[in-house]
Amino acid sequence: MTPRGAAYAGVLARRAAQGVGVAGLVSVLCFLIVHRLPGDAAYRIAAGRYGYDLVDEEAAASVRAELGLDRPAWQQLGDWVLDLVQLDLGRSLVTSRPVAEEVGYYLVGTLQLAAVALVLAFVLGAGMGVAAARRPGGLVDRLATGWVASVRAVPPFLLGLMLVVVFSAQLGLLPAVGHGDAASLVLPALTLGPGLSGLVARITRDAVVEVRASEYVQFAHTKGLAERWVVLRHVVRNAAVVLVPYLGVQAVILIEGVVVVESLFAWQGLGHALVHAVFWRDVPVLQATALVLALLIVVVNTAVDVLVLWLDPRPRRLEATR
Amino acid sequence: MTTPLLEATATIPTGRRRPLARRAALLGLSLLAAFAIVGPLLLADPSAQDLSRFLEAPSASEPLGRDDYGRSVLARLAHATRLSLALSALCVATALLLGTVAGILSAWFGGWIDAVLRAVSEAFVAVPALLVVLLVSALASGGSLWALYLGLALAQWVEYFRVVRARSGLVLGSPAVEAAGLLELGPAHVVRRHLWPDLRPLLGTLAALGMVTSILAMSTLGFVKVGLQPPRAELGLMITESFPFYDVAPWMSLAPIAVLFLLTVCFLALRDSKERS
Amino acid sequence: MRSPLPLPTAVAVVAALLTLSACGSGSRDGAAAEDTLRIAGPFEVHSLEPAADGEVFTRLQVSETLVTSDIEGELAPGLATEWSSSADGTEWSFELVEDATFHDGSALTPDAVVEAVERAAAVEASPLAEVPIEQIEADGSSVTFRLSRPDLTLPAVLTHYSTAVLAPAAYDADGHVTEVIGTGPYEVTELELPASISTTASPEWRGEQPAVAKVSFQAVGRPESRALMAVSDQADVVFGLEPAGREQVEGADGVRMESSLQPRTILMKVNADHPILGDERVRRALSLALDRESMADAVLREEELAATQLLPPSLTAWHPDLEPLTQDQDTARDLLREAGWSEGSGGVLERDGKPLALTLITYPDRPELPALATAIQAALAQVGVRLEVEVTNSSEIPAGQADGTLELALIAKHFALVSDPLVDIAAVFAPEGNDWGVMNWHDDRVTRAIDALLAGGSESAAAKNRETIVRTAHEELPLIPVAWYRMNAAVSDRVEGFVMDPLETTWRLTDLQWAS
Amino acid sequence: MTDPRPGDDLVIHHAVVQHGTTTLADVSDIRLEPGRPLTIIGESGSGKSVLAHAVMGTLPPELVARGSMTIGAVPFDLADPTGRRHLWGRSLALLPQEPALALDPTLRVRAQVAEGVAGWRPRHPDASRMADERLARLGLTEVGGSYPHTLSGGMAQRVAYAAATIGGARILVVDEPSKGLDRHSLDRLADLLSAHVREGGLLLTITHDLELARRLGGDVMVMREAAVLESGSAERVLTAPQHAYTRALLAAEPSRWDFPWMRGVAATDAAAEPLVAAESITKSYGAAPLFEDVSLQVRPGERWALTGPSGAGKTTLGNALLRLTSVDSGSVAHSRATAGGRLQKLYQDPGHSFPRRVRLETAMGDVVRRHGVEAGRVGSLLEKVGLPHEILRRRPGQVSGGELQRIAIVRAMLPRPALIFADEATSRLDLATQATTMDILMTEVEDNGCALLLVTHDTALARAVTHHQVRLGSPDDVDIRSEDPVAVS
Repeated sequence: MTPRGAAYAGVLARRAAQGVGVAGLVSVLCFLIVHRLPGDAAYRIAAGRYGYDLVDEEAAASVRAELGLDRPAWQQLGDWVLDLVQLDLGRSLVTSRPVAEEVGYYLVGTLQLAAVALVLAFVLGAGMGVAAARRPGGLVDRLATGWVASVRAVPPFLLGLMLVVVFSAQLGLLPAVGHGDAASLVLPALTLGPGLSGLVARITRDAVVEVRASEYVQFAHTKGLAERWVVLRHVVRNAAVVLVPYLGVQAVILIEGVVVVESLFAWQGLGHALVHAVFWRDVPVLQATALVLALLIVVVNTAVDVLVLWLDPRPRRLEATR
Repeated sequence: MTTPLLEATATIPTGRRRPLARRAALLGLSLLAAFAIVGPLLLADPSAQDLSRFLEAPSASEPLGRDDYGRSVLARLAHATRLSLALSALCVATALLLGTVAGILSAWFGGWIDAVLRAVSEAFVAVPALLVVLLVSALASGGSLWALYLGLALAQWVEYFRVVRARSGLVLGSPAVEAAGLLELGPAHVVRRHLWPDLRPLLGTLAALGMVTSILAMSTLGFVKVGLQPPRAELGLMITESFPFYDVAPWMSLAPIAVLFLLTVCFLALRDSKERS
Repeated sequence: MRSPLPLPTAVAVVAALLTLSACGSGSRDGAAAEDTLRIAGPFEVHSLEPAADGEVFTRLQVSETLVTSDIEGELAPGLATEWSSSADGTEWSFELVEDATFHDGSALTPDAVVEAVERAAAVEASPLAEVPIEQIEADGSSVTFRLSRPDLTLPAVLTHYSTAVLAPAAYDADGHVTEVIGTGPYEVTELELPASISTTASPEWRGEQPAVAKVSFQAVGRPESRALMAVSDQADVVFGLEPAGREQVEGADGVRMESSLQPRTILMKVNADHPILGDERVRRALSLALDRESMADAVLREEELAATQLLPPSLTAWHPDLEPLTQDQDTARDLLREAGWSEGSGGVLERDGKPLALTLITYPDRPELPALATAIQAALAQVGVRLEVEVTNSSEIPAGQADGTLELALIAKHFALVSDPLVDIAAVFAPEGNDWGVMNWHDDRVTRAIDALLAGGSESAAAKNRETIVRTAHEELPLIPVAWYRMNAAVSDRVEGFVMDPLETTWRLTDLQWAS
Repeated sequence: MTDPRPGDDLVIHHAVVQHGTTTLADVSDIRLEPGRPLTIIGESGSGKSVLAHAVMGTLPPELVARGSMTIGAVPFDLADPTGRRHLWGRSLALLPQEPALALDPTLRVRAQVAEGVAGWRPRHPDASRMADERLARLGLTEVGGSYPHTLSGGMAQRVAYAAATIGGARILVVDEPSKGLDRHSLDRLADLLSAHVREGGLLLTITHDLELARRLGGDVMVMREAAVLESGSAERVLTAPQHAYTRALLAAEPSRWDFPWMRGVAATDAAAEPLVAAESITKSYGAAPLFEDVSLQVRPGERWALTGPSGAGKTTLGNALLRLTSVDSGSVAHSRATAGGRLQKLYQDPGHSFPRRVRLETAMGDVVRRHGVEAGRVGSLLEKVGLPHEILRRRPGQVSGGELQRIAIVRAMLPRPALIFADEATSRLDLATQATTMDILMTEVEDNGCALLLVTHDTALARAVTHHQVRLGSPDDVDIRSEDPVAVS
């Protein structure tokens, strides 16, 4: 195996180990915490199933009997782990539908939103960062700095509310809420994207300034290489080495950040699922959602590691990127 | 240009300092802090309702008007500011202490201590912060501030741990510390003269950012109605509650939004000036 | 090296994406404007089971029950054209409508009805589980229920959505509903749980084809978002608006508010066995402390909704002439002093060194409840009662009842889940207590009156019994009424003929017309 | 604009470079002819690098150039940096200092050389082949597919040379090529540069390395404080300098040193207990061994040098001897005489050996307290190394490298060490500063009867200072020999 092949294998093995560890930890933790949560799970589940004001003692009792909630906790956990090993996530306690189906549905929603927002953040942020880096200290740079601070200072929900007021309530251009069609994706993405673009802009600017000032870029110039090839071959790639790990972090923040936006725009995603599962004590859905979130973070980090390894062949001590 | 070409000019200061921004930020924060400390002492009970006066417009006696329960927006704002500042400071202090101590321990001793702490932090990293906050605040239902505090602090300590561990690793591996070892100056010297002076500005920056993160996270949790219970005044909750009235009672929305924005911008300006100086 | 996506390309991609989505929105709205009725409501649909989230399918007129109710709340034929009971009231027979067909084309058979109703009876949360059924039989073109003891409420119970009849093909081998195949005028075309359902007029429908051929339903959790949808023409019918949203709608063009008083009362459920609340004087003091008019005005934006007694005037038979509940803080303080509570520190009354502190549980599913709880909290503080408000899952209320820890709960109790309020009132005042009714309180007069009503009898005797129940509750306050409830909807001017069914059995979409 | 033709001279009529109001270089009438290399020598800060970049047109934006130059008959305005861009790579090329930094770490060597081909664009038909040919001619056949981080300093230097000259530029500007290179690699580079001149190229070299200037021959110019002090043929300037500064510069070369502490014969006592005794120690870096099976004993008063090219593991060996780094096998024993902080180390970058954000007096105060140093010793030592006491009020970053190294010497002397390990302690200093600093260090070493372990890539320095030299090359090639310093001189 070549050294780089070994490096890739190392990254994958390390991340896979992390994934397994995190999966175990998250499942057990969720389970334990849910079992320590105040309130009787049977009542919560019954409320989730039959409507918030139709739950009563008999309904709770029948739920308890049906789901075996009176068994010892370790037995329930054991069952879940056994099923998980067979890649069976079980059925939702509330809706009785297969968890994999439900969580898969929410995952798609989250990924759609996250992907569009990330692209938006990247284009906005990287564009602004590159523009700012052309003349450090110049007008564009200072404007970009102002932008970075502003978007950092505004919580996404506030931005979302303002966007809704302007684009939906006042102008009537875009739907305020909804899920599934492209139009309803615009406002949520516009809510998330700019917030993230701030950090991207900042990192891009610093990376591009640093790379442009580097001796290899200077040397590429004096070799007689045309400016655009210098930018494409040297600046972009080396700036990407710095930027990609941050994009990974961004993606992770994004995955977490969607919960607010999901709530505001009635978008169906993992955050939504998580909040409901906690509220209703739907342990399998909660565990599966947490598991998916955690694994998603591991996957993003793995992708970042592999990408950085591909971009930058230098050996390094691999630190987690976040 | 980082090359030695500029050795000759290295002594000429190039980076502009920004004392103005820093001073403005400090002034803004002091004003907000004064408002948060003095306001609740002087102003009316923030949960005292006067249902006959709901959505009353600003006046001389109520400069920010009244909300949909006829409560004084100014009084609520003062309490909300105090809550945001105090709780964020507490969360940041806790996360900072926990993360810094763990980070130094990890970098100093290495070996299994490092391995264990790193594994814990990696697990925390992969567990979404949201989940931690959600679960912890669900764990202590009843709107106890403890849950919010614990959740936010737990979600943040990893950041300090990672930065401090990495930085301490560099410092402890530096020739300066090696020299101190050869001079047998002892661990107290290393902490006082090497680690602490090096970490302090970094932690200052992180803490300023952490304040922003905490304040925003709290308001966001208020927005999704996790963690706090009525009639507690909290900035995010106030913004959310006032949103339906944005056209009939804009003062209700604008006041908490302005305070939230001012708080975060001041901390960010402080962070920026720290980074540059 | 293959260089990463150049910036201009990336910009172009995103621009294209955004434009595309904008176009998408245009075309969708265009299509919607033509023939789809867009409904938005607060509650998500997580399950297709009739006993779980079945109400949305009966309201959308996808599935039907044997019996339904008309706009006055009187029983009306559903899948059963007529029904009768044996003399002793233990055998009920329901004659099925002819030529009813499921959306999959199969005919409605008595066996299918039996199967569906038996499933409902097996679910504890269904009111049918309370009916003492011994056997249900298919019998030619009718269905017969045999009861172990007489129960006059059976037809009313059969209006409940949990008893909706689905086609046998709707169930999988485990008995889970995989598809909602009903008999109503609309059939499901698209289903995306938990938030959206689309239906279209079913060709199998036995009656006249409805004027509105397509309907889409979307669940939107946040009330402020729903209000925005109403005013910005993103929905034609929006249910569950908060007062602020209602004001927005009233100030907007092209949309109007429709409302009707519901047989629902927002009330404080009291643990009558509690060391503090067991004292009737304390309960009366709490009631006297409330300024119901102001609360109704500020929170519900309608002073008339202040409850003067337990049940709203729309339930005429259950609304006798009683001394209205009013605010009188001085009397409230006197009553508390009589009960042994005296001035304490911080404005909170004390007895034996213990403060007069109580915890009120409520839930966020109805946005008015936390708001009213906040108002109650402030009002009680004025007479020296410290109230902790805990907004939590609604299931904490039955759970708290079961383990006896519940003190006060603010709930919105519907008194006509089935069309006859007697069923709910009997349950609410059950001597052993009820999860959504009294707790540790019973009164023999009330119990006797309920038993008499359930057994049937002359109308004059019934009226007397009803008054006994309401009056006793009014005096002893095991449930402290706070406000009545007006169900409301924002309706676009595109739509005519909208009727608000106070029982919300259906949304009566078949009565709607497009405005010309 | 017409391009310069082969055979043209480059003439700098007048060149002034300023940063704000500070003049960094101010020279006139410098002529560069084919076949006759020009080398500018001088200390850092003398303005020689600034001049080279003014010629190239690569000055950083905060520096302003004025003046003019001509290549053949084509005039160029030095104030306009863009006017020469079209010459880059094809007529005018720069061999940058520190080739390790001048190569893009993310690209393979072949691609970076190929970029220099005139008119390069992606998928250029011949570029890769030409790059391989060029590399092969420089004896770098195998490295085309490698990444820069896998190259040694000398190899990286030659790759950079290939990339700079593949475009066919006749005028080659070489900026401080000796940085971080050992003598052997530098000799190979000098051969390449000489070949370039023989083929009719023009060569302008900036260096502080007199040996390189000697080898290149041609003309030499000495710069100091922005101005040219003297110029002439290499032979004359480097053997019979006229200016006092040039004479001092030449005298500062280690091979010409004559200090009192060099005269004493090695005071070794073979019977004395060794301060440090290494027993067949081995250390690997990853899979590659750094050194294997080295045994070494340092006795009181002995002066040892560890030499070899960069990356040979000499610092690691030194650290292993001080037990600052672990060894894979073997053992290192320290005698009791070394206990209590009596093994001290001087670092290549003294700035990194003091706590960065603390005043020097605070850092020194801790040492004084710990070792119970008598009052006044710090002051007298500072006086001996020629520094005012007030300098301790500053932080490490506010003191120049040479001064800081002297303060480091003072600090190292405080515990009265038995052995001092000087790790490239003077390699970043100018020749003159190096001579002063070494003199101060060795005077202290001599006065205290201290042993010395010197790590350096400069064999002349090693020979001037020590009695025993260990040369590390490839791991199996550790050459330990003792020389009688008297016999050498």
